[in-house]
Amino acid sequence: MENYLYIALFAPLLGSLTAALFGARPKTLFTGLWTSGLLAVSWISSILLFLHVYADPSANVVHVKMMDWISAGSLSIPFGFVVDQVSVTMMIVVTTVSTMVHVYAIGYMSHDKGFNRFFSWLSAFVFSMMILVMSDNFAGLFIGWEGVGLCSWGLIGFWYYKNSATWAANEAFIMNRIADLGMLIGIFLIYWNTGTLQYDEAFAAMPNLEHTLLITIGAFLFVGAMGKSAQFPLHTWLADAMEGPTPVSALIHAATMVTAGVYLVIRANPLYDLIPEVGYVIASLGAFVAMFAATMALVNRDIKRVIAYSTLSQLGYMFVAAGLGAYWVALFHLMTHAFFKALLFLGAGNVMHAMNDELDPYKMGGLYKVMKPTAILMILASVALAGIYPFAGFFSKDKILEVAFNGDHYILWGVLWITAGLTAFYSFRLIMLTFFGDERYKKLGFHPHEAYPYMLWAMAPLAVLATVAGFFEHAFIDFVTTLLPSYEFHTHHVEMILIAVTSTIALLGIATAVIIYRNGMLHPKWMKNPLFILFTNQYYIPQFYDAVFSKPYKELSTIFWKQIDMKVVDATVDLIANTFFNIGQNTRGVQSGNLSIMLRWMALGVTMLLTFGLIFVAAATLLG
Amino acid sequence: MLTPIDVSFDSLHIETLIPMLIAIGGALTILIADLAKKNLDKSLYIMMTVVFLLLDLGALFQTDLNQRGFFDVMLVDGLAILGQLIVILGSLLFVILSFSKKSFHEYLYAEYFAFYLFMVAGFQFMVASDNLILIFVGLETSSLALYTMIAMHNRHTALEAAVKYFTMGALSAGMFAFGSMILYALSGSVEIGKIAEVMTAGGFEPMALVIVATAFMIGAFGFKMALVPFHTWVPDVYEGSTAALAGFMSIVPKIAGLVVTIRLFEFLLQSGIIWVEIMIYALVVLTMTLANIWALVQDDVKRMLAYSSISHAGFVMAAVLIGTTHSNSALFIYWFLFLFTNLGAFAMLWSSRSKTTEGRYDHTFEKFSGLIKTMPLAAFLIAIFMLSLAGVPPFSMFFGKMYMISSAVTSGYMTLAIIMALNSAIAAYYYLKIIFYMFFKEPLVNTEVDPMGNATLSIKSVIGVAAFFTIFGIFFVNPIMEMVTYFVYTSGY
Amino acid sequence: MSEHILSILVFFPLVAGLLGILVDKDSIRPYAITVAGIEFLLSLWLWSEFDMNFAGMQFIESVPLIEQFGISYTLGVDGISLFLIIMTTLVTFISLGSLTVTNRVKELMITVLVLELTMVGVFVALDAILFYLFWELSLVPMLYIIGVWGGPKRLYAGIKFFLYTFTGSLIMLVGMLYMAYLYYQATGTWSFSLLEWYRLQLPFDLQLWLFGAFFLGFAIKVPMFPFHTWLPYAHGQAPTIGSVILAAVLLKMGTYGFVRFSLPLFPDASVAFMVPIAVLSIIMIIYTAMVAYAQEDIKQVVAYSSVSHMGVIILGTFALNVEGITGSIFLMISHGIVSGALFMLVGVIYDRRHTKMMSEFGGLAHVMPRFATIFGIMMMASVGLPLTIGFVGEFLSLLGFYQQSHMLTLVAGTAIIVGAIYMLSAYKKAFFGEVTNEKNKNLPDVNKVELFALVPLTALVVILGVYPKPILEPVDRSVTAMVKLMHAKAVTDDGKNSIADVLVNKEVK
Amino acid sequence: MITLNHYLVLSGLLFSIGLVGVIKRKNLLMLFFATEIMLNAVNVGFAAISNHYGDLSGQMFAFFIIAIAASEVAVGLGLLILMYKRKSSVDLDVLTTMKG
Repeated sequence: MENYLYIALFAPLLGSLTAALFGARPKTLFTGLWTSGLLAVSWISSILLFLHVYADPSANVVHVKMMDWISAGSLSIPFGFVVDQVSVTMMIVVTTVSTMVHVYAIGYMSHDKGFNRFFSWLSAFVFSMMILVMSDNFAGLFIGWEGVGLCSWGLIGFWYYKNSATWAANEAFIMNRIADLGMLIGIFLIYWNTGTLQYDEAFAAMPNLEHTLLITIGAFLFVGAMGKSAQFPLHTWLADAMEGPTPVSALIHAATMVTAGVYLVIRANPLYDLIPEVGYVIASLGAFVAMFAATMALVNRDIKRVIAYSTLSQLGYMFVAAGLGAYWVALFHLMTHAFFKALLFLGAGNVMHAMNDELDPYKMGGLYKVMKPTAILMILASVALAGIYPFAGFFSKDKILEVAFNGDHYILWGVLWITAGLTAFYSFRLIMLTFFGDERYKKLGFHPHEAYPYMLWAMAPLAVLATVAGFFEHAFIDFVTTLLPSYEFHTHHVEMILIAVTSTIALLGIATAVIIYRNGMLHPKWMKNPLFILFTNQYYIPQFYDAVFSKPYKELSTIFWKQIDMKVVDATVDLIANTFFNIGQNTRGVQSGNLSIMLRWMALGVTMLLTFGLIFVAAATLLG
Repeated sequence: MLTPIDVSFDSLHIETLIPMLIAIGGALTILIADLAKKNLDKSLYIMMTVVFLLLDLGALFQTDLNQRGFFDVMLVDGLAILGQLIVILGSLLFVILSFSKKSFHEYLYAEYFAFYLFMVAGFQFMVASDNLILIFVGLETSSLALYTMIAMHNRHTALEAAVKYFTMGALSAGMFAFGSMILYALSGSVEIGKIAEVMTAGGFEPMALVIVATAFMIGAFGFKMALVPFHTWVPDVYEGSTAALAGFMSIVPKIAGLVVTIRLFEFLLQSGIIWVEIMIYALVVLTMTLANIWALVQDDVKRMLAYSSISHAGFVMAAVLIGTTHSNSALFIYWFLFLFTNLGAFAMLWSSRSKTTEGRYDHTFEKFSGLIKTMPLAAFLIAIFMLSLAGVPPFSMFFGKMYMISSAVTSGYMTLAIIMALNSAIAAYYYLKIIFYMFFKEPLVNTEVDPMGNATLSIKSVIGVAAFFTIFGIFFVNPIMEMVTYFVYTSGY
Repeated sequence: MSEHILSILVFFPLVAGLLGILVDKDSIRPYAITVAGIEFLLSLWLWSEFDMNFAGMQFIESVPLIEQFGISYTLGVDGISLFLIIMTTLVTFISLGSLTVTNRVKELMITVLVLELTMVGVFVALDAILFYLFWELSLVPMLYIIGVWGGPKRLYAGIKFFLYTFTGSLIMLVGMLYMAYLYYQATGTWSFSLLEWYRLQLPFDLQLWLFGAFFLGFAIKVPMFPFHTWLPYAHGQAPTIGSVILAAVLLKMGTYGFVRFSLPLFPDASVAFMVPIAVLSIIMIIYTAMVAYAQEDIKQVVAYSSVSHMGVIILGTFALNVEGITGSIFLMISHGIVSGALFMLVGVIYDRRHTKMMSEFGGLAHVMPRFATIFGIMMMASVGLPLTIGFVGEFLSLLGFYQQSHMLTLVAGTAIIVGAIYMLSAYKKAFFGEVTNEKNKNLPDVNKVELFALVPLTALVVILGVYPKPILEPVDRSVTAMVKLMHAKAVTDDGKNSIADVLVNKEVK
Repeated sequence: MITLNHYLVLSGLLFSIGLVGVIKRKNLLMLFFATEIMLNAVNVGFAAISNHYGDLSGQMFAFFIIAIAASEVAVGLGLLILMYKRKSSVDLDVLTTMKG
């Protein structure tokens, strides 16, 4: 089994490196196929591993130590990998989605100069993601953590000649770094208090630590999670990250990387079980973000950004579940969401292609006619997202609401409930604007066309999963709860009611969307609405960050350089040096060259000596 | 009433006089030779001087340690030996520089070399006696000879230098005489040893007079060793005289002065009159620092070196202040190493001396710009000597500085040690200045300065010797250190 | 033969360099490169001969120089210095190999070889005065490199570099002499031998003073804020090879000095000064990082970035525990490689365009993809991305210091943020965007010679990032021994507590 | 009755006069005179003291001083003449080419 593990892990790396060799060359289809193929291999071995673990979850956990990495003093970090219920689930999610995305991308990127570079980066990302989920210690996790950060930097800024793209890339990287600092501190705390970074040993040691310490650890780790999962206030980068090619958005910024934060919380469940109060904070933040993001999604005029916000809000859902201790629910939603959200993004990709990279749905409409399959796939995904029975989203999302209710956190439940409505609304707003209503694109002279069939075929499996994944719920529970704490529901009596309520609001949302956007765009008068303006400007947060952090930082830096470093620190040094020199210049006249002056100096010298002597004697006699 | 004293010859220990007598004899021989046949070539005189100095050196090695002689006015202790050693060695090496390619006025006269030997004898007397009379005689003999030699370099600057030096010398002689008079009045003796005994017995009373005497003595020797503010003659005299002679003056007269100073101030510093210590401390610091600062702004290398040698003198004067065996040994080690480095530096200047100078200076910095292009070896040699003066290891001077500072540290003069260190840092600037000109600037165009124009084989070989000891000094420090420490220790300082 | 390996290692470059004077100036290049290569091989040989399981000094040679005063020619190497030596020889070799200077090549090559003597000497010297000797002597060739092949303001830069460091080290010399005197008082014999000094247990107040004296010498060399201002000038004016060696090796002398002298000699003082120094290094980290962010000249960005990284190294050193110190030493090596490479990369574009202004560039990723890739890797190593060489040291240093102070580490940790900021923005300015400047339209990508220099370094950056063990292990062993010594020597309770005894530390686990 | 102190005071006074002369005089010749006065002041002192102690070395010193003074004058006058030949003046202020 170990070999499968290594195959699953290193196949993507191999692909990435091979593609990198061709990096600078013009497009060679080979790289696309090769990387996709290797990912398929990785996917298969993940499946095999899954089956292996599934066979006997308690016994068959694969745990290998490849080699030592860092060891200094009492610290020793190996490259260790563990394939247990959680990581194998993640592996399957990651490999599945990424394989599909790779195949899809072969078509999507076919006309791009950086074709090979793209696949190199993309596979590199998968590799980092695999490390992230498979590592058996925090340091290894951190490797993946930074690795995915790097790859997302490279992929967001893939079109490096676009200023906006590179800007977004840097923003993403730096924001993640801010969070990573928190993560790093968390790791330090764990090391100095438990003496190890291995999950099992560390978690084993934690119950003996005092509570406040645990809280700090949990908090710092979560800061790390917030960065990767783009939780408020570190959320702005995700929307901007849409500058990257759409497959990237699908894979990284919807399905996998952004869920790393959730994965961390799930992975660290023994820790968070000990500190429910932190969990509650996480849940509340999650709920807030869910709603907060949804509101922005309501009005945005950029397909991808809408989907990005929806991702954000779904992540909020996951955090609610994870925070409230329903780890398997979180994981479950993570999985289902990965499928339908990836699907949604890929669909959006098709639309973009059709509209040659036009993103504003207000310029589309009625595309259903020209690109039926895409439309169907996207509708399917949106339904799943909206959480309509029997689609995947329904099962996972309902569970989350139920958890919130079950924990007597009615406010959270309420927030999530409303958000469910909003979700349904914005997803169908998108559908309506894009595929139905009058064909506004005609006037703008677009000639949309459907994407290559194999791209659609690549989407198909996701579509299937998005549809049926929900039905595996119980199998899933049984499987993962052998590792994760099982979560007791005592709300069976109201279960049905809850479901009904939720579904209703979802349907309502859909209905409103359909009605409002039935024929064409939103009525202009709505756009005067202050709320609308607030939402469209993303609550003015980006502007705020720019004004409060970016600009001052730059100005301060310049001041430090020009004023402090040059005019104070350095000037002082020069001043000291020049003082001596100037003293010399001004006093060299002492050497007047006139003999009698010189003689006087001598006489003066002796006289001074004598005077001092006199004073001394006087002093000596007076003082005795 | 006075009773006649009868003296047995062998109680005179005449052998203590032999080295000086050789020198004097040499001088006379040269004069006679000159009488016998006019305008013989200078090479003859130079070689005669060399020979006699060698004899002198040999005789020095014959004298055995710690004995008095010649009515007990001679005192051949460790300091005397070391002092004479440096004096003779220095004179020996510097006289060879007279083999200049260009002919200079003074070398045409036999008297020049006769004076040279008389001067050496004078210095030897200075260091080899603790009798104020003899010291005075030696001092004046040497000084008067020196004045004349400077004047013989037939230029108005030379004359000016001589007059200045002479007049101030006369003043300092007066001071010395007055100082010793008061010491005599206090102790009834003119032998430093006895003076020390008597005064220590009398508890240095009356303090006022002691202080006055000390003040005048500081004045006198401050002049000799060029401590600020008695230093004013140095830059002018160096500038006025040839590089060869200037280099000589930076080494030999100073060591003579230093030895006497050690003898004289050793007990005064022990006197318990803090005033003495404070004053010398102040002088040391002033001398080191101010001289350095003035050296920063010089436009002429020789003049710069003049100031630098002042600050070096201040540096070693610290040893006198500290007054331990460690420090006194450090003083001599320092001076041994300084002898070779400075010899090299001035010899390089001397080799670049041209007969006529446009403007005031012989050795402007510009003259050396781009030397690395025209004469790499010369440039590197100068650079090495300068770095050594700056105290950059592994060049010899570093170890002198190091041992000196360590002597300060070991006797608790922390501040002084730090000041010394910082001064070395300041000094580095002006030593680097010439290096910068030589290596980093472009050569002057349409100028016929020939940096080795005045050098002959013998001068070059002297430079070679200097360079050798400067570069590989590290290997000679240990023997020198052992010898010096032995001598200083046995003579009880 | 192998018992004199260190002497050979030290003096081979000098001798060969001086012989190089006889070589014709057109064919000096291969000669010098060969010499440097042999030197590098020698250092590898040293590594192969080195006993990994022995923590103490190895290959000790000792010849008395000035017996009277206890100065001896004593060389020795342990885990701490071993890799600094190898790094030195490697960097010298590579920078010589990729030399692009054309005027007065012969002088330059010989100067660099002489410089190599001093650099290796500093790392192997076990006698304080010998150490000081090499330490000071290293200034001269460096000054020469800056002064002859430097930019327009080279004289100013050179004099500043020389005098500043010279002053600092003179104070250090006073400290050394006092240290020797204390040893003399204790034992009645003079000695400057480091191993002898290690046996000395000093009273607290003396430690403070001596630490101060040594601190000045090292801090200026490192350079620590606020003594750092000579560095931008030196880098700004020095030719590429000068900057490479300066950043890669000369700065490490300072940090090495801290590890070799300050810590084991004055454990309590190190504890006492820990917080102030940590604060200084935090200022270095953040402040200089911000200054770097403000730069318009890409070489200055790299220059300031080294100051910022040195801050992390100092922090790790003063963690005073095995993790931190090991980390800082590893970081010295990694920073040597990375900053060296970065300066070479800057040199590459400078050779092509004769400007270092970022505003002149932009879109280079388009015209020079290979170059951009290598630069990117180095940049990522410099911002400390895991699996690159930069991460290991930074991680360990911060981890180590966290034991001493949580808050300070939290602040210092911003290094990973601010570092990313200036590096990424610089990279964006130079490499991303459209190719606006006509002159950049058809710049040639990196050529063979440059690849010769850059590829090995890039390889090292990754290999050692993935598998640092071969270096970490011996370093760790020697550092452990050193920390034990420090704990044993500490006289104050504060010292005893802050320098955890290693064994105790192990039991925690 | 004239005691030793009177002699010392006298010698002190003479010396100071000499010193003042050295400082004030611009004429080289006068300068030499001044130095001579100083030396002779010392001689007076030495003679008196040696008499007071009944010890000859003081007087010996005095003799030596006289001898040295003579030779000094010889050299001094030589320089003086040389100077007058060149500068046709014996005023100190003409000797200021070297300064700084």
